[in-house]
Amino acid sequence: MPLLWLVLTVLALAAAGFFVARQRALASAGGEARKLHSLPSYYGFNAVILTIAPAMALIAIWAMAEPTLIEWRVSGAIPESVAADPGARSLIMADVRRIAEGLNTAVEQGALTAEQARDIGGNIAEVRAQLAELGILLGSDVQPEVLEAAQSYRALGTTGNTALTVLALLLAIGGFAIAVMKSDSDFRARNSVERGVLTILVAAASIAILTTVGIVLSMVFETWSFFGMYSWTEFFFGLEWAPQFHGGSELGLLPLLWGTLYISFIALLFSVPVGLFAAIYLAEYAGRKTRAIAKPMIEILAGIPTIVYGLFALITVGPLLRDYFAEPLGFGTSASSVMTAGLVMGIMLIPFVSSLSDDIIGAVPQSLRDGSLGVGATKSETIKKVVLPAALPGIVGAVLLAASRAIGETMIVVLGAGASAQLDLNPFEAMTTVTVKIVGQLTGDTDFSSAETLVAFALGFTLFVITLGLNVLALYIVRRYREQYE
Amino acid sequence: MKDERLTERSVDMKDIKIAARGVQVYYGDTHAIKDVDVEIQDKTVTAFIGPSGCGKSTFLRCLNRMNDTIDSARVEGDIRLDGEDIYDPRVDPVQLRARVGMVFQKPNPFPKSIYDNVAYGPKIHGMARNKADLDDIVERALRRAALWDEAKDRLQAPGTGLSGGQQQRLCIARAVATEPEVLLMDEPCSALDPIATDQVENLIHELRQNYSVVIVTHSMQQAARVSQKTAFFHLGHLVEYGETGQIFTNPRDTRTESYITGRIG
Amino acid sequence: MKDERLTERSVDMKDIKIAARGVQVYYGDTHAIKDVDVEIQDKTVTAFIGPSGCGKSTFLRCLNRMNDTIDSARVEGDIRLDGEDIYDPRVDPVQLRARVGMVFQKPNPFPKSIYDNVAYGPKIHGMARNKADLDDIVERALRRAALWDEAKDRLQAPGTGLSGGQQQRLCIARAVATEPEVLLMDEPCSALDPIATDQVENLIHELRQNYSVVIVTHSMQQAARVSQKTAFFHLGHLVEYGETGQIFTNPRDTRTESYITGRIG
Amino acid sequence: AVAQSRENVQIAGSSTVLPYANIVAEAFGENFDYPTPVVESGGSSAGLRRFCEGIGENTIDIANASRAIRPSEQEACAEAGVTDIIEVRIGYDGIVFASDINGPDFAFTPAQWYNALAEQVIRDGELVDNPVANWSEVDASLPDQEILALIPGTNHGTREVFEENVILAGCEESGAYEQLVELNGGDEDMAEAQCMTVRTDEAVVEIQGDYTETLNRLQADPNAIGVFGLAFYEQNTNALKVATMSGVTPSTETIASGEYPVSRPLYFYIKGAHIPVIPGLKDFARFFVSDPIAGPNGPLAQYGLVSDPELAQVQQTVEKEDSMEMPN
Amino acid sequence: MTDAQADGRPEGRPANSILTPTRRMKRRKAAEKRFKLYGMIAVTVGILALVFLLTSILGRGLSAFEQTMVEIPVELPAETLDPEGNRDPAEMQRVTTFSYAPLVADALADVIAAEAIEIEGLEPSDLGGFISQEAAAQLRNFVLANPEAVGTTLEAELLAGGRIDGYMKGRVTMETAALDSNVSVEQLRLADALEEAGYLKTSFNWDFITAPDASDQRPEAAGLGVAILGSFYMMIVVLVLALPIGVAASIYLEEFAPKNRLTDIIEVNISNLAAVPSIVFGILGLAIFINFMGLPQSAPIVGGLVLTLMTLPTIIIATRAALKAVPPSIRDAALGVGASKMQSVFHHVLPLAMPGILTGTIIGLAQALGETAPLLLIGMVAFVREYPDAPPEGFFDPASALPVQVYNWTQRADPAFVERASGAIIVLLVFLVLMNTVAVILRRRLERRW
Ligand SMILES: Nc1ncnc2c1ncn2[C@@H]1O[C@H](COP(=O)(O)OP(=O)(O)OP(=O)(O)O)[C@@H](O)[C@H]1O
Ligand SMILES: Nc1ncnc2c1ncn2[C@@H]1O[C@H](COP(=O)(O)OP(=O)(O)OP(=O)(O)O)[C@@H](O)[C@H]1O
Ligand SMILES: [Mg+2]
Ligand SMILES: [Mg+2]
Ligand SMILES: O=P([O-])([O-])[O-]
Repeated sequence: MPLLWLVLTVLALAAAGFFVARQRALASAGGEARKLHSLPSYYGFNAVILTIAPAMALIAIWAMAEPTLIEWRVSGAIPESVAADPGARSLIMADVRRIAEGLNTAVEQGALTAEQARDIGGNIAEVRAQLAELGILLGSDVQPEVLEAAQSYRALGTTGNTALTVLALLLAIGGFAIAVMKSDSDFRARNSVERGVLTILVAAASIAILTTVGIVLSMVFETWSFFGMYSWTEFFFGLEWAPQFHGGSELGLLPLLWGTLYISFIALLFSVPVGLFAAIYLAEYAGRKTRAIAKPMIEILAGIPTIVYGLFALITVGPLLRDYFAEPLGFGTSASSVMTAGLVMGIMLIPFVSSLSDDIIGAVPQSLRDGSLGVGATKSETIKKVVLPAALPGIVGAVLLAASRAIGETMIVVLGAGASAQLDLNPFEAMTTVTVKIVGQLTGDTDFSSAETLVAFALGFTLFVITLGLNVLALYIVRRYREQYE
Repeated sequence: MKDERLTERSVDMKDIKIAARGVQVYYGDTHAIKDVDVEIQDKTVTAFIGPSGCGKSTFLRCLNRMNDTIDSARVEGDIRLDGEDIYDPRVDPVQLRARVGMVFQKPNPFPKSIYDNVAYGPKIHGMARNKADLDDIVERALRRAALWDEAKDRLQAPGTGLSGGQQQRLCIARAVATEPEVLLMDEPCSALDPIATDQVENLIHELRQNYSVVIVTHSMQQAARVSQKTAFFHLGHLVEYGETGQIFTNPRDTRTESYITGRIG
Repeated sequence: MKDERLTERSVDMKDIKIAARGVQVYYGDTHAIKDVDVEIQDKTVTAFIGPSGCGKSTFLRCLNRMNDTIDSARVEGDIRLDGEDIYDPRVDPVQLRARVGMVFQKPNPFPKSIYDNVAYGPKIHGMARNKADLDDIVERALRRAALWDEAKDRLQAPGTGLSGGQQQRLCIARAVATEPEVLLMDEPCSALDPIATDQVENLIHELRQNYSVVIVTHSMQQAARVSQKTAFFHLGHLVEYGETGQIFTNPRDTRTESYITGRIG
Repeated sequence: AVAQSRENVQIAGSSTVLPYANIVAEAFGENFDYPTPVVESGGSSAGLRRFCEGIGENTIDIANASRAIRPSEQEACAEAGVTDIIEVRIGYDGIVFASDINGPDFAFTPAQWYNALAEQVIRDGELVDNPVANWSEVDASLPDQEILALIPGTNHGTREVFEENVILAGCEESGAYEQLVELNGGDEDMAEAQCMTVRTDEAVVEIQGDYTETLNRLQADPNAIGVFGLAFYEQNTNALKVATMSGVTPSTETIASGEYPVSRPLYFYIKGAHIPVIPGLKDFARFFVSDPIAGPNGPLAQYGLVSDPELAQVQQTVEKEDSMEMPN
Repeated sequence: MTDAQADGRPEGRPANSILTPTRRMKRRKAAEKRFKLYGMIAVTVGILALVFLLTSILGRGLSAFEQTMVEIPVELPAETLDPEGNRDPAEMQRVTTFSYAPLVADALADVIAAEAIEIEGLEPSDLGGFISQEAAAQLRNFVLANPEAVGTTLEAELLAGGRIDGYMKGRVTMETAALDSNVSVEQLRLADALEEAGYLKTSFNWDFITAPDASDQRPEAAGLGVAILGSFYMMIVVLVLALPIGVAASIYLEEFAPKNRLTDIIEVNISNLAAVPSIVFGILGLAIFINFMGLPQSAPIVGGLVLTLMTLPTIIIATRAALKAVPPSIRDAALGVGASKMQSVFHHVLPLAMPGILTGTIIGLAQALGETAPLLLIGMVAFVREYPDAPPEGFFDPASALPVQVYNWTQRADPAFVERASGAIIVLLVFLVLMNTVAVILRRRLERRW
């Protein structure tokens, strides 16, 4: 049965299960919902879960495992003479797969009958042409062994599909039956459904973990090979960043890291007070109308493409800061500077701080404000001493989000702060960040297997570890200073 | 109505701390307080009694403009503290509330330490020159609110981790720590055992020497014990206001009588 | 200690609904309930009395495992409902709480309409077949909690916009709407006027016909009026437990006597 | 796995080649039945990286590059099964030096650039930090203008050409190279490296982004001199003034003839294994290098590509699908 | 009333009047005013920044919504367009756009002759550049669709060249043209003359919104059709996946997860994901979705998945903060009437946390909508001219995205693309506002104080 039909059948079974189980449960209690352990619909949902979950799990696992298994079987059968080494074998397997899929498509589209497809081995030379006509990609001319393998691949696939259909339907029917049988007044359907929901919640939470694992995995090998080419001491403690095309590059992390921290710091120095004050104003002072307009407006700032901010930094803010601050104060003549990028990035980050904080401040119970106002505190005192501490976890979350965004930003830094890696205290000096260099080295022209490109992965990995440290710190702060209201 | 005027006049000899005339309060469209006139004397304990939902808390909150914080609430009429209109645009409600303190019906400790809860007001008003001063103030306030013994070993523990009655006393301590001229107490003893109640009543007596206290209570006994004047509210109206003794022994309005004798609620 | 055991023995003839043995509760390091044994009878009103902060609420919250929600709280000992250990890992606290309802010390209505506040429990327990059913249940609960007259015209208004006493009655209505077998009431009348109190006490009497009720109160009179059994707590100990009449007329422990006569708090 | 057969040619790589590839793709889509190829940008290196991920539908067919593929990259390709690679050189990209249109004229020599931008220069037989801050200090013939060079960042292929064809050439031309070799005791590599080390102070701004950034920076600071691709300059002649190099004005003709010294070849690479199976792939390649397109009068040249003088040979390569030799 | 007032007033003035602030009060009041002022300033700064950015975008980009067209009769000679003369589309297809291009120049020359326009120094080669190269393709498509039109004269509405268009919009002037190697002063004069004669007109540029991208030589033909579809598809994927997954994950972590080391690690991990540069998500997407799972390149499904992963931390952080802010007493109330933990969360806590969740969604989607870097590695930063199909197949077809179009256009050499890029930003912002409207309205309705 085609996968889609299989899935639809299972779903239909589940829908039936819902009503049957619900009905049975109600009947067992003589139609008195109160006598049931759980609400009737929980029995229904329980049946839905029991019907769907195992069958779908099987289908999913099957879908992932089957190709590997078949591949392993088929590739084992390819003679040594055709595929000498594992590399060649995998290439050939790619062909086998494509031919098999191609033949299947041909049958589906009616270009070939099932028998023709099975017997196609006879005219090998034509196979390729025929498949190409159907838009199936083949890398090299079809060898008889390969075609044979492809046929066995198809055969295995068909057998597998039948097995899957039978098994999945059995599971679905089994689940259905169990659920319906269990549906009587004593059965704890709600607990069962909630366990199911909890599983979903856990699965959702683990996606975040899997993402982390994925990120680590997708960088760790390249990072490893980078450290095979470049000494880690020089990377971590090097004070120079100067990649070269001809080797002899200096790939020191410190100037980049310094730039990252410096620019992010300035961006936060601007956006956190502005954002926080905006949030406070919107949540505590502004009228409902003002708030309803101002809040979404400020949120637009988060959606303006960063290139616009970058150009704003380059064309407007940079020269302004240079002419009115840096030059008169003797801080140098660079239009690109940490300050420029920091300020402009700060503008972009305002809504990250303001909107989230505004919601959290709004959620602090009114009774706390009353308590403070009642002893004669002014509104601002109330906010500073009572409301903000109570809203701390949310505010820290908002600031973290802003900081994260600052660390990950490229365009504004490139256009606002320049691209030269420097270690300097002067905020009117051009600097750059780790992220900029990650993007630069990844999209540049250096040999992609050289240290100069691979350093991007090492940078990404290092940044990952460093931000992890900062987050641990933030968690600690929240735990330490959180004031939990009732 | 006539007799109310009479009652009022009879108390005119003492200083009048708060004078309310024609006060109306609306919550959106609901008319919660209907044309209430009342005069609260200085150095006197005034009790507000009346069935649940009659508007006692609402009226109490008018006296220090706590109703300002409720969006839907609208207050009309004239309320004067020492002759000054507290709803005058020039009045800063903050300064008003510093002079007219409040204990809320639902205990609402800050999610801070017990110490900080009490020290909060004095700190804001600059009442302590130094830490030792502040410690003194906190201790005195907690003692007056009869919480010191239970709290002294856990001053740094959060106020929200106290029992219901302890929280109530903490809120009393918080309010008296700022030494307001008028203290509005909304059922301050509702969660207290008789002994603690007694101690709080003593505190009220003590406060009366210098300040005026308005207390909302459901206990007639308590009203009789602590107050000199009693106001009886019913369905948003001030039905009767007068000397406590007179109200309890010889009410002029039948509704008052019914309430006191337990016939209407 | 000895006499407590005796007291218990004397009541063994009636069905025992909840039996607690050697209950200890800790909040972090604080030992809030110290080795309490108590047996709560079916179809009986049991009053918990004791000075503020003695552990009444804490113990009450053990009986339907509401302490589970306080991170720092740790409960030890054995509590049985109809002979089943409620702290058994196999026990579903949800089911337990459906059978053992609770009115909290601080009124905590949902920020929803009055109707929804009351209807919530019946809805999740499948008590109503249809809307009309539900309306009936809500009306009945509000009537029993003496709130119907005040609330009937504003069922869709938010429960948080009620007066303190009204909120308290709303929470009572919410609790009785689900018809629990045991109802734990933590100072259910603290914000109520005498009439409303009377109505709630009537409700308690009525509930006693079929269920058992545990009530925390600071009013000796109330305890005497409504309860058949009284437990006196002091500093985390259960000092004395017995027939209400006996406790109030002839307490065995001097602390009980002192408290009842108003000498310790 | 989702099995869907891909119909369009998929191209990725150099942002320098991108506009040419776009132009060809568009014309190809207009004139053939095949769907218009998808052309991604992202840089030569990223393009080749994707190219070398393997063969199959979910890999690209063509990688654009503004430099030749490196042997190590070819190895990586081969490891992933991409052995059959056809290299197609489409022409040259001239690199010009341009300044604000309202500024003075510049006529440069490589030696002047070397003297202006070298990190360290020889003064009195010793290596010192480059002291010059004004073009007139470099050479009296140059205008009196602060040195502010907007040069491509170190991740950019143009930078490599700039360093080799301008800075290193200037170093040799000015005689500094020999002196450096001497100073370094005959170490030529060292001398070369020293030649090509560009200063990092305020006189130099490295451009990480693209030419648009350079253009914007030029407008923000009139003293600046930018390093551009010829095509980019051609589209902005109303805002830019181009400098001569060793007396030669850059143009497609002077570059094609080799007179103008700073240019680099542009390529694309075809995955041989995909030719028979991706519809239109070969036609596209053929179309790309055909005379009406890539010839000296075609749209590519019009846009600024320096047409390959050996175009006929390139056409042959495409026609015969001649694969590159594998490096050993 | 006045009576009572007189009576009620105590004899001496009170120690401190509430009408006259004490010195300390003045100070506190000043502090209060300052505090409020800071708030106002902060909001103003935000709004001013927005207004400034918007005006600069609008100023540069609005003109992209107008387009200059040339309306001239074009002869479609049979000898060039259908040399065999049997109107067989297959044969006619062999005639490329290169053969159509001269027709356009000829048509223009005819008009000049007919109108007796005389412009000194106008070269024949100037005529070719006057009209967009797109015109040849337009004509060819028309002819292939209507083979019978060959041999007739077509009243064609053709795109004017980019620089001519710029001249009509004031971007190009006689002065710049004099320096510009791509346009001549004579061409501009011709434009003036043609406009006077009514051949040149400017109209609303629907093509900008519907047409696909065009190559670097045809800024006047470049449109956002494919990009809008691509962004739309991606946002559907993001919304459908990120919001439920993010909320579910937050609920688990905040309400159900045992509080232990492991959940601490998870918590830190998620905040940390927010700090991962977006391009790294591109690396991840390439590795997992394309290389491992075999999904196609340049496809909105992959883009959507990558952006989902990128947006998740934002939504999770916002949602968790909002869940944390719901007072525990509400949970207690629900548990007290016998609701399960799950019910208390879904019935009470979640609705109350909704405003915060929506804020997270708004910000997360804004970020996702404007992001280019991760798309770079999965092939979506691309020149795509074919429209993706309708969903669900369309999710797997190549497409570009609005920020990608902005990014690409800002990199192009022809200054006409600056206008297009700004126009694309306007479209992107409109898209953003439309997308957020529901969330904003919903949030406003759900906001509730307790
Ligand atoms: N969440 C908590 N964390 C720490 N300590 C607590 C917490 N809740 C209560 N306590 C302490 O435990 C003791 C018993 O508290 P409990 O609330 O049970 O008192 P109670 O008898 O109900 O008093 P009241 O009549 O005032 O409500 C008190 O000392 C109180 O301070
Ligand atoms: N925020 C509010 N919004 C709308 N109506 C309100 C609000 N607060 C109180 N009310 C209504 O106003 C009336 C008076 O309420 P108030 O709180 O003053 O009563 P109360 O006398 O204090 O009662 P209790 O003794 O129960 O506390 C009641 O009917 C109440 O429902
Ligand atoms: Mg009240
Ligand atoms: Mg209690
Ligand atoms: O993008 P490039 O590789 O041409 O610099």
